Amino acid sequence: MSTASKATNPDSPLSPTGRAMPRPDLPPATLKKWLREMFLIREFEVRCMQAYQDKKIGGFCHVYIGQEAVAVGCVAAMEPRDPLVTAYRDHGHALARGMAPKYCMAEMFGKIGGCAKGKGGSMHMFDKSNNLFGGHGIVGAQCPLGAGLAFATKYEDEVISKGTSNRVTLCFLGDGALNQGAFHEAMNLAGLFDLPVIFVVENNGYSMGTSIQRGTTMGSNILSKAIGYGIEGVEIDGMDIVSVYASMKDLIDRCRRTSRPAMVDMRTYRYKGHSMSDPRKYRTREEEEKYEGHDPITKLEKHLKEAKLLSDDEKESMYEDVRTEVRECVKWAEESPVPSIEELYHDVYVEKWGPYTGTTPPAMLKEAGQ
Amino acid sequence: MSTASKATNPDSPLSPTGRAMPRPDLPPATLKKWLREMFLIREFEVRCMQAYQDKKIGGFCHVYIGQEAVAVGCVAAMEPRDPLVTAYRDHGHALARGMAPKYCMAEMFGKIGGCAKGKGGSMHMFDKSNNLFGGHGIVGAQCPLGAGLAFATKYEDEVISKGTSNRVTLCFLGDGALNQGAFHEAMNLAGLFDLPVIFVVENNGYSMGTSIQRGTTMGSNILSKAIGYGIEGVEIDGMDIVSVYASMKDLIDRCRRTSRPAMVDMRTYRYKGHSMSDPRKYRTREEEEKYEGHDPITKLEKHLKEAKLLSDDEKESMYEDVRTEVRECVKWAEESPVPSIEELYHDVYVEKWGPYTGTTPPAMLKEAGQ
Amino acid sequence: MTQLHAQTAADGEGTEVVPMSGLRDGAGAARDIEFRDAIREAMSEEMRRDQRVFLIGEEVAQYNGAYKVSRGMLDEFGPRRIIDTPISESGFSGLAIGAAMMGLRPIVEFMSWSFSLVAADPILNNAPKMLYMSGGQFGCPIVFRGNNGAGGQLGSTHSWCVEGLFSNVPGLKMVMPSNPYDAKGLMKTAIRDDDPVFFLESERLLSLKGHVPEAEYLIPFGKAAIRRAGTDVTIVSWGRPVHFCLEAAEALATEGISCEVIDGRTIRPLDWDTIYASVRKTNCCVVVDQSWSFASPGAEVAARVSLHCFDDLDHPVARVHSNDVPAPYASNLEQEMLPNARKICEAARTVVRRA
Amino acid sequence: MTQLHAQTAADGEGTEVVPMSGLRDGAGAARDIEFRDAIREAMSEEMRRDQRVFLIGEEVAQYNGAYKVSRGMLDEFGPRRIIDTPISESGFSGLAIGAAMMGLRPIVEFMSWSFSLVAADPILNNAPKMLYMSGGQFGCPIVFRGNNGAGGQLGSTHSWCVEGLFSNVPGLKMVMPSNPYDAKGLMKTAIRDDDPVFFLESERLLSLKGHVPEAEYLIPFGKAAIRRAGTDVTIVSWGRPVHFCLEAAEALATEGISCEVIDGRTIRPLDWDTIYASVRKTNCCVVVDQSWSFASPGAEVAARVSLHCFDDLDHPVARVHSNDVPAPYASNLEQEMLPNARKICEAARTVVRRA
Ligand SMILES: Cc1ncc(C[n+]2csc(CCOP(=O)(O)OP(=O)(O)O)c2C)c(N)n1
Ligand SMILES: Cc1ncc(C[n+]2csc(CCOP(=O)(O)OP(=O)(O)O)c2C)c(N)n1
Ligand SMILES: [Mg+2]
Ligand SMILES: [Mg+2]
Repeated sequence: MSTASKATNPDSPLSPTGRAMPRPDLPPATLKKWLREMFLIREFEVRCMQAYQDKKIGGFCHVYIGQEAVAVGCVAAMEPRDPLVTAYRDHGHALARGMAPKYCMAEMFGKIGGCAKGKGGSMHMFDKSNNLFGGHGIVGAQCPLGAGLAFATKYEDEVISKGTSNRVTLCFLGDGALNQGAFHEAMNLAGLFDLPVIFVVENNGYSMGTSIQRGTTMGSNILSKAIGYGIEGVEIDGMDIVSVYASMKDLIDRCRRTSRPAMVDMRTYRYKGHSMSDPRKYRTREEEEKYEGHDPITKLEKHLKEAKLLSDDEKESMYEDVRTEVRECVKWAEESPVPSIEELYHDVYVEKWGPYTGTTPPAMLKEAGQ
Repeated sequence: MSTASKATNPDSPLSPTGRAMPRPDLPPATLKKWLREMFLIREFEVRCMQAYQDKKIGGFCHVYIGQEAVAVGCVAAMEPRDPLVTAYRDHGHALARGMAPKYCMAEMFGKIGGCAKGKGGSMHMFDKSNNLFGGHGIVGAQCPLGAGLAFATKYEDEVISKGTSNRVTLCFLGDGALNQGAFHEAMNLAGLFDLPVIFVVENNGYSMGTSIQRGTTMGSNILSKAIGYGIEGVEIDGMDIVSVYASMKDLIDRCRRTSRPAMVDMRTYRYKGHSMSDPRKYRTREEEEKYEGHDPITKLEKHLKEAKLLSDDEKESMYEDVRTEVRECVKWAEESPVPSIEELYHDVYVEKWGPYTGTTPPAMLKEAGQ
Repeated sequence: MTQLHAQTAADGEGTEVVPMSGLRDGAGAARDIEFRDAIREAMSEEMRRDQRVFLIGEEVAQYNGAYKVSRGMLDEFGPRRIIDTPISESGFSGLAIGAAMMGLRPIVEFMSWSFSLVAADPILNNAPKMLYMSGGQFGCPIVFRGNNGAGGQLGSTHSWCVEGLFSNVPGLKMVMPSNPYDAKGLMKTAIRDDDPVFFLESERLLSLKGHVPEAEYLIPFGKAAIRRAGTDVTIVSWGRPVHFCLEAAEALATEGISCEVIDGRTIRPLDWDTIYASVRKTNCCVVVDQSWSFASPGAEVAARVSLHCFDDLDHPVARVHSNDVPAPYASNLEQEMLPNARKICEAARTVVRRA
Repeated sequence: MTQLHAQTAADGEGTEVVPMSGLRDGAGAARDIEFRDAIREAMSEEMRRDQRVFLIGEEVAQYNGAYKVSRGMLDEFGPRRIIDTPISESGFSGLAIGAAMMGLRPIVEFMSWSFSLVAADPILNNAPKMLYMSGGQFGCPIVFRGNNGAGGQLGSTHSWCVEGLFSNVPGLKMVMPSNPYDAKGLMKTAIRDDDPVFFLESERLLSLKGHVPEAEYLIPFGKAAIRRAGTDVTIVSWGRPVHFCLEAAEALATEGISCEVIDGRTIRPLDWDTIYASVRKTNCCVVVDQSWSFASPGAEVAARVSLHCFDDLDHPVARVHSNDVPAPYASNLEQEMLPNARKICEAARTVVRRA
């Protein structure tokens, strides 16, 4: 697969390969579940944008609209025990990984009910019970962390439990992160130490206003960067959830067996601006429309409908369901209290000393039964 | 050349390709000059090691013995106006670039006569009059600087003088520096901006006690790392000064024409330890002997002798000459006074303010008629 | 310029009282522009007079700057002098330093100083030490600039006050303007300076408007401005917190406490003479520094004032800093963490009461 | 352990007088080992009792450590727990932080803290903030250790005193031992600590021998040691300069000046109670800190002592630092730059004279 996929459209990273979907062996229930999860993320992000306009959310807010198939498809291909770490465009990963939307929303509202008690914000979503290791704001910084998560799972097997849990770590990064030294050092370490980590480049073609060709050498074939580390590279159509799932499943299974790292050129597109304050002057409406034509949600909807697996009514009630869920999570977030001022000196150190008051996990974990 | 050379011995970076020397078109005088320069460096380094044992030199001291053909051959292929920057194993580059040995030695003796008034030491050799931009102690740090020197020469041509000086920058690094983020970022920037810089990796197979295979993915084919930046890679036998000169000349000429960066896998070997305190337990005596069999100085000597271009007497008197020169430079360094305590607050800022007393160039530059 | 600084860094006499509000040049009418425009004007004017000056950073060209500081500069100066980079702070900082060694005069924009941590080695190990290590052969005339400090709910990775880390390092200069007038005058000085300058802006201030005269002017480094004259307590600060100090001074005036507010303008060099002279008059001192307290510029002020005004102080120097915790995202926590007028008033009252 | 620190960080009572020379346990005979051996013993003992602990860094395994601190550890613990890395400080620091988030307890060796500048982002933005940013979900039990400070003629790129940069940052702890006994006891505490610890060693001290008992012991953080009791002046320091302080105290004794030398041992937390108690007794204070003066830990001590001992001080706190210049290579310049007994004596005389 890797070699094959490496060959395909070396020209533009923006044109999705549009493989035919779906694979027969996928039960309709699964496809419907994915559709719901993707729609949940989109609906959630739409509400985030509104809340941001209403000044309910502060700081930076980067939405995932257009890239839903990536998080949902990748997580579907992982096991719950597999660690996941990502960058600051992380709402989709948090929801796909199973964080209840209310904790995610409350975090952005800066409330105590948030996954990080309102201390992290949009860019820093963490969920220990779902093996989500953040949400990291510094471009590229999560790459060495991802290598470290994989190092730890391997160390656990080889040194501590002498077991074979063979967990696989997924480390997501944007195409812009390719140009950070941290990515380079992480790739080399992963290759040297045979770390079971897959670096999934969510290649949406832009880092803020900079197209990949302007910022990244070999921008039309970023998998060429994997060669110098002796790491396998795989290109995947990130606008087609079945391709994402199928290809990632193969790759993750292989990584679980071989404990060899891999790099994925996940072709996708961000429909909205980089953040809430981006007029997108750097790209054409035509280009945007082209990708809207490849919308991962519409695509799956269409298939399910054609395959007579999902009636319009069924779909509508499912979506209505989701809308209600998201409306309620917004309400919950609004009603959650702001953190008490005592929280300032809490969670700075595990240990209590001087003015520091130790640490306690967020309510989310207890409610998740941890 | 590049493609061909990329193909050759992908197994070990340590086995010099041993091309036949020399090319007919090189005048005997040139070859003899190179022999003298290489021998000067070696003799100089031998004296450094003695001086270090005698505690005349402090701090770290990394000698260049075994790699002489690289600096001498590369500098021969450059023009004096071309900028050069390197790492901390820099005595060879300083001498090859034309720094009088006495300034280099005095620097290590911590004397005011040193190229940096004794403030920089062994790892930080600078010579403005010879376009030597250091001598840098932090592994990999010189790579972005090298890209910047090339950026500046190009900017000078395109923005300021509207000229076509087309200077080419040589940026030397050790194989260990391949694993620093700074190298990665510099390569990407050089490729993106079409910078006329050549990254010459002095691949001696080790970073301290770590063989390249242990520290660097694709260690047996480091040019594979150039592919991901769309940069040409060239392998050169660094133990054969004619190969170094010929290949670098082609490469530099091409870079001058095209303003495209390149990366060189310069196969060489360090005969001595990493620094003065290295027992070299990490490699075999056999391996060392193998490379001593490829000694760049002996090799050139042998050729000149066989070609009847250099008699034993001529050689001996040339070497005696060099020995005297180096003895005298040691004497000069010893007699040069230590910097006055006032130097402490000098050269911190160009501008005089507070306790800071401004700056003045070292005597070396004036004597060099700058 | 250079002579100028040397003098002003040395002599502390006749420090002008320049209220923020009244930064008018005697003649010309008010010309209120935003902080970001003031910085752009400074960069553009210097780029017109010196071809060696260029601007490099993420999104500075085609995007017109993430915070629109460089808006329009690509159109005027073209892509050779207004240069977009990949997200490679370490790489393009080092590149610019190499260019400076060759005699160019780069302006490096960090979208945020928080991102300069990935470039700590080139900006701390190369730029401020090149001159020394080369024994006077290679200077490094370069300006690093960008947003610094918390206040925008960006969370702890994006809210660094790098003055708390970097002001410790000799070989660099550090500037922290509080208003558009200073921003322009200090930026022009920074660009002409032959030494590396760390220029710390605040995203919170970029839209602040203030009078900036048409006529060219430069503001020397090491010369503080007295923002408000007073007799009871000296409040020393720089950058954004100066506004909180003035707010506090207003409030305290109603309580009959007269504050003298000193805006340091530059941290390296810091105008000690003006600070000491004021404290010798008021016998009380509060230092307001937005960075964390431990080993901060504020600690330096407290230490030196305690030393040089030992017999003048009626009360120990009081310090107002950000609380000693990572910057939280939640607005209520972040506001509580930062220095503010309330905290400054409390500090001022203690030192004055005791007097 | 954790309770222990909490207490000791809080109460300053009964701070033991432990002269360097006499670090003997009442019973057992002297067992003098080198500083490097003490650190290795601490690491090895902790690795035996806790499989989650591992050592990672450049040349730590096959080469036995660039400075032989980890000599023999590869043989005992094997390549899975003693891990050689490429020259990728940012990469392996970040890797270790990721591993710590998973519950492992990494010890990261920087061959020199000077090289930590290329890893500034992971060690400052990730390790000390992970717990806060994740709202208490992910702690970061990790130790970063290596040589710190000048003195070996390594020039300005290799002579950083990172305490001047990093001690400003909340979320981390900072340790700076002055002798083998402390090095071992503090390292064991650091490894068991649940928070990130920056452990600063000195290449100049690695061969220093001192008594280290066979029996296991731990030294809590935030608990200073009085190295020499005295009545005229309190000299506060930590790490290598403590030896210069004792040298100075010897000399000053012959002049009839009685010095109390306090070895802070840890900078974060610093044992303020012990320092204040001593100054309240001697009424004079000198702080000796090898980092540059501006915004340094020494500035913090001067500022806080001036605040908390305002009525006790007969003379302003004197400070001895490295001169405010990049570290020069030349031996005579470097020695002049560093704190030394001569400078400390001069400082002590001024503060005492005035008394
Ligand atoms: C080291 C660093 N530099 C700059 C930034 C500012 N920044 C945040 S996101 C971003 C663009 C990243 O683009 P990409 O990696 O492609 O991710 P995407 O936004 O497309 O998801 C930049 C420059 C940062 N957060 N960290
Ligand atoms: C960032 C950084 N990390 C570690 C070191 C310590 N160090 C100095 S030289 C060296 C090995 C470099 O090997 P290589 O790049 O191959 O150069 P060579 O010694 O072979 O010439 C190391 C690890 C350093 N100077 N800088
Ligand atoms: Mg992108
Ligand atoms: Mg090498």
